[in-house]
Amino acid sequence: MLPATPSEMMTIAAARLLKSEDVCFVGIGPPSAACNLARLTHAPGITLIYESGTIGTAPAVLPLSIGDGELCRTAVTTVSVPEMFRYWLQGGRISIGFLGAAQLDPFGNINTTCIGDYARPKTRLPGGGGAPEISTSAAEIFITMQQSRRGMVKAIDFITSFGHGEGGDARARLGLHSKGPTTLITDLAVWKIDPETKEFHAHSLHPGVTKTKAEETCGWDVKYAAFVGETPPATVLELSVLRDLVQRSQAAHRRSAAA
Amino acid sequence: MLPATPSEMMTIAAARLLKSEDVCFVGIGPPSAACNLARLTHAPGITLIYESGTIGTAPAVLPLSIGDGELCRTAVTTVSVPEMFRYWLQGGRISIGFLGAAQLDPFGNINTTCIGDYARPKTRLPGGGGAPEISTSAAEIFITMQQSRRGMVKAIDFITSFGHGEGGDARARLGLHSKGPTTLITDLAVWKIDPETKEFHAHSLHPGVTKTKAEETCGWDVKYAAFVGETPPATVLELSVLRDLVQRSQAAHRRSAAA
Amino acid sequence: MAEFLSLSEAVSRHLRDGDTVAFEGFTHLIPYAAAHEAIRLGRKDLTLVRMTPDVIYDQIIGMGLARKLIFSYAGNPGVGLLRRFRDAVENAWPRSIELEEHSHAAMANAYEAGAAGLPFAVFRGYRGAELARVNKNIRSVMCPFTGEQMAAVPAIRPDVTFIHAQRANEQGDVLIEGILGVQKEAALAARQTVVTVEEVVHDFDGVHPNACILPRWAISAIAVVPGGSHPSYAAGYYGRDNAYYLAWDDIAADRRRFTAWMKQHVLEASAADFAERTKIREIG
Amino acid sequence: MAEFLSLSEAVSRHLRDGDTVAFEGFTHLIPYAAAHEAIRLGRKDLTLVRMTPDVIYDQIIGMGLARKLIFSYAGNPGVGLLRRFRDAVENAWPRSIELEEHSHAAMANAYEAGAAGLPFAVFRGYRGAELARVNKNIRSVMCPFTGEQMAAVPAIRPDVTFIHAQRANEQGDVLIEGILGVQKEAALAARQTVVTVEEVVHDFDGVHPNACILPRWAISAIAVVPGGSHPSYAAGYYGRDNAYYLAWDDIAADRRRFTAWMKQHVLEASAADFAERTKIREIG
Repeated sequence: MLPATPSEMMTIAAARLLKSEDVCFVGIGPPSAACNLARLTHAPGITLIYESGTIGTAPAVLPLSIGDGELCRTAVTTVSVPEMFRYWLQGGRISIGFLGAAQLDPFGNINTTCIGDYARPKTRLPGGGGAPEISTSAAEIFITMQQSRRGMVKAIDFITSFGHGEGGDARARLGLHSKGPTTLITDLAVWKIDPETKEFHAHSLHPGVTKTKAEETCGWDVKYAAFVGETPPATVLELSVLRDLVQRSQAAHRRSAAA
Repeated sequence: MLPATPSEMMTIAAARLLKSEDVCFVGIGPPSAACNLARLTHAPGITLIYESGTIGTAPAVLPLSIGDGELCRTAVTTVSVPEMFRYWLQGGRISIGFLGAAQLDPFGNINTTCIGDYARPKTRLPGGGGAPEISTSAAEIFITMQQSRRGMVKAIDFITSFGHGEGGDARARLGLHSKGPTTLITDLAVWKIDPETKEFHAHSLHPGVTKTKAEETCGWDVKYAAFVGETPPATVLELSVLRDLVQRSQAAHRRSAAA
Repeated sequence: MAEFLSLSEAVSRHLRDGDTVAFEGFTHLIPYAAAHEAIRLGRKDLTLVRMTPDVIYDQIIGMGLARKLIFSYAGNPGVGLLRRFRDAVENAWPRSIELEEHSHAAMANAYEAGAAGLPFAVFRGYRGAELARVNKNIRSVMCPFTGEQMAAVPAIRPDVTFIHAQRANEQGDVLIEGILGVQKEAALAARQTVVTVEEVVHDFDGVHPNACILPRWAISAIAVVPGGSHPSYAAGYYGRDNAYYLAWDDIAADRRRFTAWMKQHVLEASAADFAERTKIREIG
Repeated sequence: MAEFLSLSEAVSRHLRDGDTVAFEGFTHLIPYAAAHEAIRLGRKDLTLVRMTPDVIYDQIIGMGLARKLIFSYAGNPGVGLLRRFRDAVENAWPRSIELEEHSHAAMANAYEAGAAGLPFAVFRGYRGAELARVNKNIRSVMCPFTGEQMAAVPAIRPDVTFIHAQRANEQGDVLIEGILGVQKEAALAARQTVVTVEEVVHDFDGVHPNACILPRWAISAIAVVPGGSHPSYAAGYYGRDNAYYLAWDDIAADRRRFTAWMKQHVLEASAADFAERTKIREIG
């Protein structure tokens, strides 16, 4: 079996953080792959919720969108989108909100709105979707993204979703009682928020990743935890389940409207 | 066939006011009998809504409560109670709100809360239920009750549901754009709200009812419309459909929990 | 995460003296068995919450176990007044009871706000209605766009909500069908939720995708009590015992008759008796 | 009261230049056929409302028919960005477009408030989020009980909402099943609602009592358009055409290719073509 690619390692490292007791509000893309990998390996009891209203879903293939039919067919129940945001997210029932980011700063603030000025953007991105309230209403936030100097920047162009602001007690000062971002899982490392400064510190580097590599692909000055370990390598089980899932999913996404 | 009793005449006179295009929010008791009589006679297309969430219901027997199983089984759909009050009543989709009253004043203000002082009531009544918002959110209100000096009083002890306040433009001054009470159907007469003073005026007396009788059973000084007619007598069809409905209903209510 | 418990275990573990508790049900699926268990356990100084306190709350109030009632319609539906409730309000028998009275729209919105994790509910209500004068929990907020004054009431957040449902699956998910009332909202608004069910089935395969299902992790405990909503009803299982509601008017009219009835039918009965009651036709 | 009309009749009668219009659908049941009809009719200066403007709004915007977009996530779900939307925002091609941007929670609550006849929606949102700085329709209200500052947004009240649903019955009631999105709210929030359906059935006997049904008197018009949500999907009828969404990224990347594609597949096509599209596997 080929060793894990960085992207696979990211998904596997993210999946490991999830527990069977978790109730996850799942973003599309890498978060969805990680959540379903966790469900198919060590966390079979995990509850996955997509903002399309599907509660407790167990898709056989990864959805291309947050509203694929597979999500509804395998769900415990499917509710309206207003109910999803009111009773389930704002109601405080989500333990983990799992987000991606186009731009991220070291305090876990996320930009998915625009590169450049809001009124005259260089690049207009899709916008916030569910993230602005996921980041404040879920008990805890995990973020996953590929490392790059364009993506991980000292200052983001637009705060789509609030993480820890300028750090310290910024969340508390806004009346936010949830933890906010605690962990960042990239293709190279696992990062944790420092309990005092609320900055991301690299906690473990994936197998074969050097500090130099981690720093070259990050637009902010990398800080490290007191002890930086190596992320345990992907197991054969993790890799084979993930590859199987991805392969099934890609085949499904290439197919068009068959009834 | 025996002639209509006053109570039957009240139900029949009330039923005649309803049209097939109406969407009625139905209170239990006499309003429910009138609405279903209309549905079973001249207004087959009428939409009946009960506050238990049943929309477009067509019960074979009159429900004893607003949540009998028959209402749900025969409904177009059944929604939650919060949705009922938010989307369907407050959303402005109800053409007729049909209410009863324990005490009523000549301006259509209703008391179903208490006789005597609120803090130390002589008689504690059930309270408002849906009526306070039905009376303001439905496009138009019909009221039905038996005439009595205790019930139809100059000043009610507690304004549970607002009618026309002290009359005139009282509703407009509260920002209410719906018509409020327009018609009162009693066991003796049909009353209409005067367009200027917003007081009930007797418009027609049921067959055999004298002005003296109407006045003796009313606690306020009775005013009459310019022309006071006789309510057309109950037809054989109206009476037979009503009696059949009531008989079926009473038999059903005497039965206990059969599955 | 939902635990399957006996009814007495579920009630004794989750309901404490002084709690704010909702036994919700809108004509349909009223959790009588759970309320009777609470009465047998003598849980007291309760703040009872319910849109339509009917016979079940007449019984709890008549037994002197409630200190406060938050409600919007206290009647025996289709029959008349609640005589034990009246006796408490008018004569403080067997004890006085504090009232926080609302309209249905207010209560429905307040439960909805509780389920939605909001501190208050906003709606267009109480215009010209005198309840706003006697209830200090009816306030107003102004629309920041139109300037319109809207009614505001605090969210309802019970310590514990009891509801009855048709069935659970083996994982502990709960299905409610038919007249839903405010049960989903009452369950999600509470810190703890206890559900009695008619039966447990293996899974919910084949159930409609948008059916009202409370997932296992939103529930504290489930107790299987066939007939547990009698004399209310469970659609698909048994009909409403209208005769019981009619008979209650006489039973509750007299303090001594009420007390004797409660002794026989509640204090000396058990949850297991409910299954029988949905088969017989007359009550005491 | 719902009238059964042809799609072109329904769209031409209910949608006018300058209208605020929602073509709603949350991945599932997106009303493509209705939107294509609007494009063919050349309805312009539209204010488009939708939580998740995807390919359908990319098409309307690329054709220069929209003056404003009220939205919360403008992406091609699972694929990437919307290139016609970007071209309008970044380069004003073929015209500039005004943006009123929200979060999903805000839009969902705003539709809900619209359906509920309220002037605004209250929720706990936008804390620390910069959208509140650039959107003057994000304001706040204070809880009159706790003093907490809550976010407030205006209710959404479209002139007309278009949705697609599985089926209508002969009376004109409409059934929606599966992923419901905000369609019920969008339909009830609008002054007029037009529904395209896969088919008409005699009645809804046997449908679940709590299924999402819009009664006939809450709908303006119904048009029968089999396949009318392609490349989105209609659960129980056909699956999502994921290949179309993947292919769209290339089509929309180039102005000329886009224009040619629209001419062939929209301007010179008709509602009747949708049925075919749910049977084939590749698109242009």
